[in-house]
Amino acid sequence: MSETATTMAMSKALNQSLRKALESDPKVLIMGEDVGKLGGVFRITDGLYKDFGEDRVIDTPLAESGIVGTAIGLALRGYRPVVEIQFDGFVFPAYDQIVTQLAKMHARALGKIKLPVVIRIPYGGGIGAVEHHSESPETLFAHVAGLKVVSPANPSDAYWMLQQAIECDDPVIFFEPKRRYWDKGQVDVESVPGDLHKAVVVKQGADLTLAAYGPMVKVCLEAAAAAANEGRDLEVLDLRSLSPIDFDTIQTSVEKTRRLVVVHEAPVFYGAGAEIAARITERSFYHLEAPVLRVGGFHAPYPPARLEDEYLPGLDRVLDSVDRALAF
Amino acid sequence: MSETATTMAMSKALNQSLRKALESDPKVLIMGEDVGKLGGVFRITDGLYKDFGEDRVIDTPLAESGIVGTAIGLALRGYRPVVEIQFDGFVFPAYDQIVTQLAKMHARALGKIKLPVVIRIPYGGGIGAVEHHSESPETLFAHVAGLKVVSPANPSDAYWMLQQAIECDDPVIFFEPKRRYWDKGQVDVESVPGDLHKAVVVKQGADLTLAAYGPMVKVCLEAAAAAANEGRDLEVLDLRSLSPIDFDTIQTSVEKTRRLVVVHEAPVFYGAGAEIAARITERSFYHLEAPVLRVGGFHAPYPPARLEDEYLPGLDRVLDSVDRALAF
Amino acid sequence: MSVKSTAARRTTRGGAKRRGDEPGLVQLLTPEGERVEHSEYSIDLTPEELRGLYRDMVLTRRFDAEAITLQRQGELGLWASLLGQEAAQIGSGRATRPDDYIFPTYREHGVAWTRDVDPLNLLGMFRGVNNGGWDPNENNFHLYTIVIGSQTLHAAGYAMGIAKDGADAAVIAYFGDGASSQGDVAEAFTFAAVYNAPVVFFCQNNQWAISEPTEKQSRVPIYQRAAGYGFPGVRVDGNDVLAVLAVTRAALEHARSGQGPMLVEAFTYRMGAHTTTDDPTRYRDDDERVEWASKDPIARLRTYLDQQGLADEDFYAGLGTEADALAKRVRDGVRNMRNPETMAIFDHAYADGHALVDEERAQFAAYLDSFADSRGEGAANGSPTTDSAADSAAGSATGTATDSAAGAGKGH
Amino acid sequence: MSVKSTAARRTTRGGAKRRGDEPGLVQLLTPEGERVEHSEYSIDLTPEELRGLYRDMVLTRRFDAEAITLQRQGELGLWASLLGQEAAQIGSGRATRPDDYIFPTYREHGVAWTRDVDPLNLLGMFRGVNNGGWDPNENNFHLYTIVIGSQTLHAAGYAMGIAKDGADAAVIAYFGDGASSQGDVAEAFTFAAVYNAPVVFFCQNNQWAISEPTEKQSRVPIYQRAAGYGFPGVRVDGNDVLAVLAVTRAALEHARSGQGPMLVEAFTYRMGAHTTTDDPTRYRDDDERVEWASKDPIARLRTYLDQQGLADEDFYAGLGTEADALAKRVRDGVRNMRNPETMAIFDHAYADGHALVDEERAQFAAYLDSFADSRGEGAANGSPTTDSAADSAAGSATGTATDSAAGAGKGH
Ligand SMILES: Cc1ncc(C[n+]2csc(CCOP(=O)(O)OP(=O)(O)O)c2C)c(N)n1
Ligand SMILES: Cc1ncc(C[n+]2csc(CCOP(=O)(O)OP(=O)(O)O)c2C)c(N)n1
Ligand SMILES: [Mg+2]
Ligand SMILES: [Mg+2]
Repeated sequence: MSETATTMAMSKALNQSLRKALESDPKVLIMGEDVGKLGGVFRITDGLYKDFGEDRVIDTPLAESGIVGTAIGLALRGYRPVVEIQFDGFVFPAYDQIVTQLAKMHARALGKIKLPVVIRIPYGGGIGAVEHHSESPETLFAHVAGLKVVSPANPSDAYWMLQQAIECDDPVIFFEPKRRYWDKGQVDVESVPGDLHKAVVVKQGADLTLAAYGPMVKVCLEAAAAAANEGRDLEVLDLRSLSPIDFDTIQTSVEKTRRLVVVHEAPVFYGAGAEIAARITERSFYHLEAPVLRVGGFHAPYPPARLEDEYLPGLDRVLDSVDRALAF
Repeated sequence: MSETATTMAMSKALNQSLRKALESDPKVLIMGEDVGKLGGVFRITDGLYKDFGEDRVIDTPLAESGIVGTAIGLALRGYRPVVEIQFDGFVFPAYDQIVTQLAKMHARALGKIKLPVVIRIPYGGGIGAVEHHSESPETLFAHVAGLKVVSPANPSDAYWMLQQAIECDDPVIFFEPKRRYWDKGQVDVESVPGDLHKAVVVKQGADLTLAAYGPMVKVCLEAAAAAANEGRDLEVLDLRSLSPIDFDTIQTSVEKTRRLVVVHEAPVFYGAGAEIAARITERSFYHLEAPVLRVGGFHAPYPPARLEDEYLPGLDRVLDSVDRALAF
Repeated sequence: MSVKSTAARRTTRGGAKRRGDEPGLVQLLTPEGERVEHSEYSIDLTPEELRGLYRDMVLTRRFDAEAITLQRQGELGLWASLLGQEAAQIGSGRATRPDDYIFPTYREHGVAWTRDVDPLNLLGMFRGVNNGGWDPNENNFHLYTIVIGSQTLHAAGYAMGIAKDGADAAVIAYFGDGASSQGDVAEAFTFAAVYNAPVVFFCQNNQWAISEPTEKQSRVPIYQRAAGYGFPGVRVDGNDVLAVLAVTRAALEHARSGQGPMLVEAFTYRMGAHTTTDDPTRYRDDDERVEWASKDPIARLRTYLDQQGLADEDFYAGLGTEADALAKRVRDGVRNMRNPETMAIFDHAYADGHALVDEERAQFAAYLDSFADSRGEGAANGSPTTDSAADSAAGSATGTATDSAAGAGKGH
Repeated sequence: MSVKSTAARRTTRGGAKRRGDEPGLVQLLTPEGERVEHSEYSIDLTPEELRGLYRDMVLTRRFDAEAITLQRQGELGLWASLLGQEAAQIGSGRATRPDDYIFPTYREHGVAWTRDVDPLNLLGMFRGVNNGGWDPNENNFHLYTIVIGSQTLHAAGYAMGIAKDGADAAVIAYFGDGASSQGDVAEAFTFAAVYNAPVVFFCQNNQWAISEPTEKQSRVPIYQRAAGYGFPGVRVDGNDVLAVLAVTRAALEHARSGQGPMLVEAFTYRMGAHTTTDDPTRYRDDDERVEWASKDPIARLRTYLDQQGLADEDFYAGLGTEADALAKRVRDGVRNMRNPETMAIFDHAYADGHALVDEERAQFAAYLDSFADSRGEGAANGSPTTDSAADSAAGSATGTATDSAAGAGKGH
């Protein structure tokens, strides 16, 4: 890193990554609502319209199915559209095009056509927003074959994973943890990135593994720091990818620590933690000293902003689960 | 049962149940594509248009979002719409209205309005159909708070669970195992049904629990019969409901048999088996002799008809998992 | 139908072309406050009625301004201002009968006013204490709908229900120019037409969908869309409260009398930002706003009232006092609005109960109780007892976004 | 726009009203085979071209008939017949250039024919050996799309790409009268109009969407929908191959020349069942079909050829032989179509690979291998070795549905 690395917020890293993609491949397009002059409601596309023009950075009609459906058509014509969905809760009008067409068309054609479409979705809560602006629908995509689903947790991953998603010949649902947009970190635009779908051990530990992705990685790191004060040595994994999931890295960690807690904002019920718990328990049955525990949202609609701090899994709820796992 | 019970196919039981609902409550409406004169492509609404007229049995425009969206409006006006989606793969255009509006409107109104809408979806494979006609998208609904998700496995449950779904003041996604439509069973239209969301032990056993729902219950019963020949005594649960899930009944069974295999047609990855495995492992950690194993679809688009017999979990794959669970 | 005869022409943008005297634009009161007649739509109001409309618009604008202030002060997380759209909303709202049913977007504060919905009710979701929460059946005014276009289908369905009941009420579905692109709106047109449902689709074309001008949604005026679905469409000067009232009355009457749906496009202008987090300087010329200021809906009615001598100083003074009182009531009401109890997270997820919700509620309650005694260092950051957590949530709902981009994220 | 002037009238159903001489219906060859002129659309074809169109229609019909037979014989799981729509498909398909791009539904066998797509390719999905599988870029003919309306957006997007490339090709999106209700189609209209994309929306209004007549989708003729989106719409006699060719050529030229999208509604009739599993006697009068038989697209061109002496017995005899050969090739081809290998389940789920797919593939292969040696009684029912399983799958694809309701389930 060092020399070529600079400090920037995740929002800036995403912006730089899109700029890089537009520069290096004339087939890359940006599409979405308000991505043009406004630069997107989160300013992720700031300046791109000005520099690349309306042929490359496309303000679309207000119709998500239309955005994804035409992105598919553009991909069939040889373009690589990067679609922005304005907020998590607004992706559902496009859900049919995503799961029925985008995910399946490559297989339908027996591999003869490719669908290199990236769908960027700012997701998750914690920003005090109104309804539909704080959801975590990732498993609704990860369950669907044909899609890849990833989520960066820091600016460097935001930059590189987006590069890799755009280069990927499969459709990628790219979940951006909106409440981390303004968190800063080092980004080295010259380094060689690792595998898009590999999990990373972001903190080594011996007593228990915390596995998270996107917005919750930071919470888990904080929980690990707090636990350290109590003399507990937690390992923290940033999963980075939800389809595929890097089970090998989780397994290696768990067979060392023998305990696993999975943390996400999305509701626990049928959430990503379920899949991880089920598969890791199968893989590492004799290594586990405790059941895999899950910390996440409740089975209720995302609450109004004034309740979200209590709804969202925070430090205390993570530590409570750590206690419970260690008590087994 | 006995006196008032008659033998009928599941399709007929559903038809009778809809007829009963139309008769007993003038607010009940049937809506969908081809539900009128044709009686639906599976003839589930056969004869209802003739007897109740187009005001009660409504052939709709070909627009699933419109069907569910107007059903919501009708529910707000005091009606109890029972919507038919023609096939599993065609529910996605309505997905936004279902998860964003139907599921959340009661909570949004702090309970002041109710949304008694039933969405019937023939689901699953095994009928040799073309693409989009054989999918099992149930967890895509079960993950969403505000919806209830159920699936009958036999004619009696088809009759009664549909009655209960229509009576329920919450939106219910009612998954009908289409390849069981023509299987016959006893239906007692006078009996008092059990709880809509309770799992049922359909075969007692001591060595291992098979948990399934909808189309796979029959396969599991067959597997249990085959296993009996090998001297293995399997218990079979019909889960009946996927939201909520009756974890208590599963737990009781598992704490007796100490082994659990969950079987469904839907892809294993992020499927219902994951949630069940995770939660039961947490609840019954010290009782389990083996990890909860899962048998289901692969992480690939549903294959063309000529491959579905191999794709779908059948007797052999269930027994293979039983072997594996018992080998732990 | 020939290619040439229907060949599409791009609508011309820019001030000069957008006048109320465009062909097809119904107007009864010019921007200069002059009363004009229209061949199809007419209205005859008493002085009291005229003053009533004026009062409605003034109070609505005052309420709206107060909400913006409250947002700036951190009492609301977000606000979607209706500034400039008072005539479109008051005119159409006042055309409704109590038994009609209204399906609003998130911006219909003026319509809510005409339905006697307590303004404080509207503020709950913008403060973050609920997601709506009033009883829609109390005033036949449905909850605000944020997902663009969805409510048009609910309105069509509700109207189908009215027709089934043999009632003679009607429904209004509000939506924006941006919303006109959503498939749901097209499907609502189809259902309403096919079932001849008594619903008026009321499009407030304020010419912007956040940063996108209407040309990004359609290359012809939106009211023209109706004809292709088999029902009439009409464009009305949305800043002319008299014309909006007249046209909406006619449209509702059309619906009630069994003639089916109708589309009204109220041509107006979003004078403010899209919401309090938006920054229109990034995408539109202020000239445009300035030009539209000269078409202000309140000013033109005032000119008319004054010129005709229909209102005196007492009236205006009284209205000023009333507006101040309203603002104060709103201010006090918002400040005193209590945060929901923590356990409200679990309330109303289901009407008939759900075992998992019960289980999670019980577990969470037990977890919260565990903090009652001790937790040690772990609890240092944000101990989740009900009170302190509520405070910190309040902080997050209003204060965490420190830069403009953060602010931009609060809801669109 | 006044209420009255656009007041919707329900289209009148029933034979007599549905004549080619309706205002707005473009016709160049009457049902009686008489050549007529139209003020906007004209065509001048050589005898060879006319015979070519006739040949196309005859061979397409023969192929279609053969497919129905193959389905009855259990060789196909399902078939969606185009009977009656030959002129709409051949006329529009023959209007395209090789560099144009076609987005079909599941019924465009005639269009595929004009694009030189091997008919056997179309049968794979109906036999159940694949879900399409031809290379769309080989003939610029996209895969069949089953989910109603979806492909119209792909077409609009593809056309946006053509415009970006500065190419002068155009796109045709086929869809049905039923599809016109889908939100996706409306959104496709919006995108195409806003970006002025070179796409022709080609609606084959065969008057039925399974059991629902067009009145369930629209109360005005579908071509009228275009105007409200800002582009021209035209209705053509869909059983008149000359008129369809002329109108589609003009529409494609309109698109190519930078004038943006156009909607063509080909007014035709679905002479057969919706698919082989459908039973139209449950919902429509046979009178209607009989009446439409008198407007047959092939018969009317034959009358014209004969009356003008443009084709002789040799031609017809040669065509008969050719049709027989085609039928035989299709029959043999289908019967010899191999089932896919079991492990093809995992192929092409992803282009760039996916760890879980690899893992599941390996596990499943190992599982299947375990049957190579022994499994005991458990394996008795349907041992999943590749060959026998393939056989039993074949059985299931064609034979399990034993009653009519079961048959009805095979795909709509
Ligand atoms: C389905 C959906 N997509 C995106 C958004 C974000 N969003 C909120 S308001 C808005 C613009 C709406 O414009 P318009 O319909 O003209 O209404 P206006 O805000 O001008 O009143 C957008 C894009 C949303 N709420 N729902
Ligand atoms: C989204 C969706 N809903 C339902 C279906 C089932 N379905 C298949 S064809 C059809 C009718 C289509 O009618 P139309 O568009 O007129 O085309 P046609 O079959 O007459 O050619 C229906 C309802 C589907 N394929 N996709
Ligand atoms: Mg607007
Ligand atoms: Mg049709």
